[in-house]
Amino acid sequence: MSLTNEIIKQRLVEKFGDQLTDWVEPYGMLTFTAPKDQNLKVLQFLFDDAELRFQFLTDLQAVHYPAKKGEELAVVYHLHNLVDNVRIRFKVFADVTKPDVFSATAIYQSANWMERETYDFFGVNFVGHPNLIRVLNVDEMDYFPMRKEFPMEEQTRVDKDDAMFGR
Amino acid sequence: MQALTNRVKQVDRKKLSFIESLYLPAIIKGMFITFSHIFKRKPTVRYPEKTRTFSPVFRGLHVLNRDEQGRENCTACGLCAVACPAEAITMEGAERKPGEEGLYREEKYAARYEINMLRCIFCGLCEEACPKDAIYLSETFAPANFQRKGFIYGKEDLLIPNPVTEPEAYAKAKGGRVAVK
Amino acid sequence: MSRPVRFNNKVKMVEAPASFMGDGFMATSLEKVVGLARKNSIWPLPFATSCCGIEFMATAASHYDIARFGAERMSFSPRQCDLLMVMGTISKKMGPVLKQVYLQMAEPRWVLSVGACACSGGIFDSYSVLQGIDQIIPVDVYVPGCPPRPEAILDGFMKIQELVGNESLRRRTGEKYKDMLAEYGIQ
Amino acid sequence: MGITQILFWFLSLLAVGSAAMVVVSKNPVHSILFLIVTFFAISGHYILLNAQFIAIVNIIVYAGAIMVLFLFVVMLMNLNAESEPQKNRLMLFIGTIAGASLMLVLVAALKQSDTTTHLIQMGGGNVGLIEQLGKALFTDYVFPFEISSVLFLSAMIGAVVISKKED
Amino acid sequence: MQSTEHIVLPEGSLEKLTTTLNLGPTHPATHGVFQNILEMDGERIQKATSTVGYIHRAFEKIAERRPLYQITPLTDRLNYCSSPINNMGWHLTCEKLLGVETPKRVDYLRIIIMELARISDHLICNSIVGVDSGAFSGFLYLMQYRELIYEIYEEVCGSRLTTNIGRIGGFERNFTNTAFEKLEKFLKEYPVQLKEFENLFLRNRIFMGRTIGCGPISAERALNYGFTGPNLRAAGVDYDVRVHTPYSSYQDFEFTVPVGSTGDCYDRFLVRNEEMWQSLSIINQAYKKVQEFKGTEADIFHADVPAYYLPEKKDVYTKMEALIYHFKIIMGETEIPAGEVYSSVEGANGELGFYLISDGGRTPYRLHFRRPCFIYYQAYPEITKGSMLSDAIITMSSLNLIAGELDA
Amino acid sequence: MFLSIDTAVIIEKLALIAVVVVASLVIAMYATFAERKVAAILQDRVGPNRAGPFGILQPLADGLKLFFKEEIIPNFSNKFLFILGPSLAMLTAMMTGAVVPWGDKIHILGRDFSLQIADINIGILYVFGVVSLGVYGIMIGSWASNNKFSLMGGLRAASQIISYELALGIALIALLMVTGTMSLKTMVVQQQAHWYSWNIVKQPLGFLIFLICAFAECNRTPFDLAEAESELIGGYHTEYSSMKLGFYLFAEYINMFISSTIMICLYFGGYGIPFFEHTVAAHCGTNWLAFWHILTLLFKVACFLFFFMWVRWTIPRFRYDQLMNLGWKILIPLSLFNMLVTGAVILFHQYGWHF
Repeated sequence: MSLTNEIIKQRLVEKFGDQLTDWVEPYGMLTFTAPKDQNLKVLQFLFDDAELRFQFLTDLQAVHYPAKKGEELAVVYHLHNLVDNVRIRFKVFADVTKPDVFSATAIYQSANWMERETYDFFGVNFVGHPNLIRVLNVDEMDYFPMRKEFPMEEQTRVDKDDAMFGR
Repeated sequence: MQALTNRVKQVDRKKLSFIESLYLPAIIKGMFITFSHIFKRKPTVRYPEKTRTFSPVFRGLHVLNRDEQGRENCTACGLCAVACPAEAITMEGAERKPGEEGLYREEKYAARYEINMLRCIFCGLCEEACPKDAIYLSETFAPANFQRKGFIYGKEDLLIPNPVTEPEAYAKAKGGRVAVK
Repeated sequence: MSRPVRFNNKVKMVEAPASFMGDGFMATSLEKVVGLARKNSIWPLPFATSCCGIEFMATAASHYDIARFGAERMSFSPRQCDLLMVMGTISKKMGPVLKQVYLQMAEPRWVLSVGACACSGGIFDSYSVLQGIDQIIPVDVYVPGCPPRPEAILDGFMKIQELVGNESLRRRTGEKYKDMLAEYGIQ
Repeated sequence: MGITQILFWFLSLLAVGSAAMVVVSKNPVHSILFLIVTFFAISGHYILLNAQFIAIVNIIVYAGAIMVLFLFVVMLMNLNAESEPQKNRLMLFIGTIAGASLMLVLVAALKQSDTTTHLIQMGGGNVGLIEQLGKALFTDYVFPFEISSVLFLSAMIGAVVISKKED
Repeated sequence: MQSTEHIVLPEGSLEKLTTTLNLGPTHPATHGVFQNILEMDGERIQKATSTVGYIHRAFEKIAERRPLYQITPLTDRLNYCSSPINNMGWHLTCEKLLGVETPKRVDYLRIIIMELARISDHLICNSIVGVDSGAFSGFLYLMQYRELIYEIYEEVCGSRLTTNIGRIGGFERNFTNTAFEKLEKFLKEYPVQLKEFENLFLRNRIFMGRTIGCGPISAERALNYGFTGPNLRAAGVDYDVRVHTPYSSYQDFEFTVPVGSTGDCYDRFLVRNEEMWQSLSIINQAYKKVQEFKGTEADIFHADVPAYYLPEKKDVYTKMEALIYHFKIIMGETEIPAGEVYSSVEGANGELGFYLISDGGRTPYRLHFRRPCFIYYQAYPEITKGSMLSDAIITMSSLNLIAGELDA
Repeated sequence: MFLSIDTAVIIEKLALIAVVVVASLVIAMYATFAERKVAAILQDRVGPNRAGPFGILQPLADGLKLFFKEEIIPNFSNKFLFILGPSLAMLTAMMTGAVVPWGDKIHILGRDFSLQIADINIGILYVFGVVSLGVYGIMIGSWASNNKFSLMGGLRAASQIISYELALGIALIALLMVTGTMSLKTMVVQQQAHWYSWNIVKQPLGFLIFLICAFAECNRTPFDLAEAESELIGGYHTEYSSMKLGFYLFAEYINMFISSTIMICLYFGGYGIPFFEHTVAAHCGTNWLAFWHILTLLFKVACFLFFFMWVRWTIPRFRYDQLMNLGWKILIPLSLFNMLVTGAVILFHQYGWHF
């Protein structure tokens, strides 16, 4: 366990300077934010660097913050260095009106469906993704259901039998 | 790939020996195993003739409880409805009128108490949420039915029999077990 | 802490659905015999999508053994089955598939809806889940529970047997049945 | 007319009729089925000649194995009327002429041959029984028999070689 | 079947040389809910396209509207073959967020329940591999013992499959003696049956022929595809969350991490089989440790956190303070710190992660489940390419795809 | 012989045919029931027990239900072939029974009735021919279904049956060399001589090959690729409903029944009573002897049927290519080897070392 959060941070700062911001460590996991167009570079560096070796993409998904104007959608990557057993998390913020983020599929195969899922739920447009179509929902769906402005079920629906519900 | 932990154990994946590769030994062995099962005791529970006893904490059909004097315990606080993840409980509260003290224990009571058994997932959160010892899940599993409307269980279906007026049915509902206070 | 209440002995009475006997109410002896035969030879099509499917495995396995009712010849080909057992969540994406399977089944066919999700959507009151399969296909018996215990599934199965045994041979050609199917958009 | 004659005419009509259907029918699967019927009719003839062994072998080999393979290939390629290529009129014409001339030659040959001397007694002969057949094959005709077996062997090896090459 | 490619066909007679076969979503081998459109050349698969989402139920959206304790029933329905692991994983996540420390006895009890769940999951997976390869009896033999596991669950929490077992901080009630008796019975009887199951399959040449070399994946590809759990270990990577980031006191136990070498179905089968033995040994150890607790310690079944763990019923009926806590917890009005937390457990088929973002409100701001099935199922087209149809089916069952987990 | 038949013989044979057909149907019906019960018992279950006492009316219930089920003929399928498929399967399954000697003879109304429909001198070849036709039912049905799964099932069945027929034939040739006859009746009579004169003693390897091939010809596990529930749903009968499905299922059981009887006639002494043949023959009249013979045969058949089922519920099925490998690379060389050894031994017996 030689690879500590300090070392990772140091290495990243060496490489990217102050482009990476918001360094925090909630519950011991190093978290930072990268600019939107730098995400692939950061991922590639984390993957290739002989010391860092974050070669396992644990998780990739998005969060919608309607309040943050201009960077409503956050794409969150969880990476794992299996050898030293260190996890880090980094985020990329995108504008909800133009949610273009570079796709990580070239580095991690596993990102393929996770990005499709993120697109499906939040409408994040992953540039460079080989097959960016909905994965879980029906293709005809015309909105991104996990965004905060959409209620859990359609308000206009008629199929819900009111007699069957409590409250 | 280097070992990540010091607990690695390679699974045993040895090549087939010549005898094993003749198919027959494993088949014969397997056939002896299945044959030996002819003589095993059959674990089948012959439902509906026989039933398996459920655990005392089984989560089945709900029961609304009464106290010893046959008064309903529910006070229509609505915690069960809030706690229900399936939103299956409908409740309408009403104030107890004078003269109804023999019917309801508290000042408020549930005038309408309905559980939609088709929605209910029998998670037991309502039982946990009840602060008045009023709703319990019983050891009866919910029966099947032909029509949808048969699954809205109202108060009359859920209430435990009144110990004063119907003592036998009450004893049956209690299952002979002494209530723990 | 053990519970002060043990059983709910006010289990609701079963109401036979209206007009399941079909046109003409008198069951002839041939109908009775056919009813008995059908009743004891219901081949299920397990349309198992989620949790209830796992509980159905338990029903089919040694401990509960649905074979006792003559129903262990499961077939996944809708043509050969009598009973469509819908077990598990049916999402809106799955809905058309389910309907297709129902349409492919040969008459007489019955539908058993097992579990909260299939019956009413259960806890999944969300944009993607169908709130009860009776919106797309007619259901004969509902089994509540999430998932129902094997006993409950068997109970539902016996309700189906009750229906099957009493069914008139003319029901499937009758007007009422056609009207009922027409409600679901099936001619 | 005894039962033998009735059977003979029936089988002959069946054989010729279904043989015609083989050529006429549009669906290749039907053609094959008619061909099988033809084989059966011919086997019937063998039985009338008291050549049970040959009859059964005819069924086993032709109907039971070769036609199955034919059917197999036709089913696999899923040939049907729609996908059948448009035939050239000229080809049709030439084919008719070729077929007709073959027929002519056959009829002429039959006329020439001295049928009366070799007429086999119906139902009475025993050429088709196993003992006679075996004796004939391994004494009088041993050379052609061996030659044909060599021929088959080479055909088999050839088939194996061809299919190996393609892999 | 010979390839049709070598047959020279008249032009326009065939549209294409491969046949399209639609496997699913109601095909028996897809367990009801996946669709694979296979381009077949005879019996060989040239290309597979997977469609998922047939039971997408919008867990994450529903979770955004639920207080923490109501999410437990949702997690039940993720991987329904081993719902207690999901329950515990979720509670561990909440405990991490809320800073709750659990006593050792609770940890050990949890481990017993989780390992039982792992056994029940693995036994289903392995016996289903048997069923899909055509041998049905082994499945039923093992299913009898899953019934014993379910009886233990029922004794502890009252239901069999979707257990809703445990609460934030511990269990809703203490284990009864009956539960322990049933556990002992299980520990005594199961190894015998598992041995028999091994005899039925492990060295059977037909079974080996079916599974060896079927759906293999190399360690590099597996990692790149985000494999975790038994499937990754079968490829030769000994990654196990229980060892890497021990939770719930897994560090107190002796167990090994079985790994395979080629990542084919046989390896997966062997790894799962060996994991069942390891789980049995862990349960034995945990049960021994649980029995060692004496005195008041022997009755601890939850952490002492009145703000999150419901007070005892008899206190609720009588004490005002307990009643207030009770109301606060049920209404979801408890103090929940803002923050984001990722916590993972070793689910029955891989790293089951919970990424919880809380803004201090009643419900999670965002909850994401890292569902191992969803991530590794995308490798399916690659690992089945060029294999026979039967192989593809065995591969699917040996990957242990749980639809509820996959589609969320 | 064949052409010089009188009316009494025709009536006698027709009666026998009717009896054999009905018996095969009943036995096949109860084989389905037995299959379910045996499966249940091998799997620690109870099995059907609701229809009638111990569920013995189960096959009747199934049959009646199938009769009253809707007939579905898929839209794009060829109607005639779709119906022809199951009929052919049933027909070929029933035809084999014609040459099986069910017993020696019975004596009624002053006449001797042979308990064999046709004792033709190429009996075993006849069986072989009919079996080789059995595949048409499956192939035609599967093709007419216009369903890819069915088609795959049909193709699998066709290639499987053709491949296994070869090994079956060669194994038989070795047996024919031993017995020197092709008539089943003669073979059975030969085997009645001593308790050790069963052909299984002389041809153990041949029997094993024959057994394996019989499994393959009947499409039973481990060779049930044509229906492979978990892969092809129902294989060739996926699209069939009602009694046409019933025909297919029935045909399978009749095939099992008939191939069991054939195997018994070839290798296990047919209707001969082991050890007590001569004792029984000495003490009983013709009719009683025939009764005991039939009973013995049925008992042997029951054992074989149980064996078929036992195997089915124990072992996994093969993969398509493994099946082909087993057939072509193992069974055929093995049967050739068996044939050569048999030939050598026979020659050795006849001529010693110098020939």
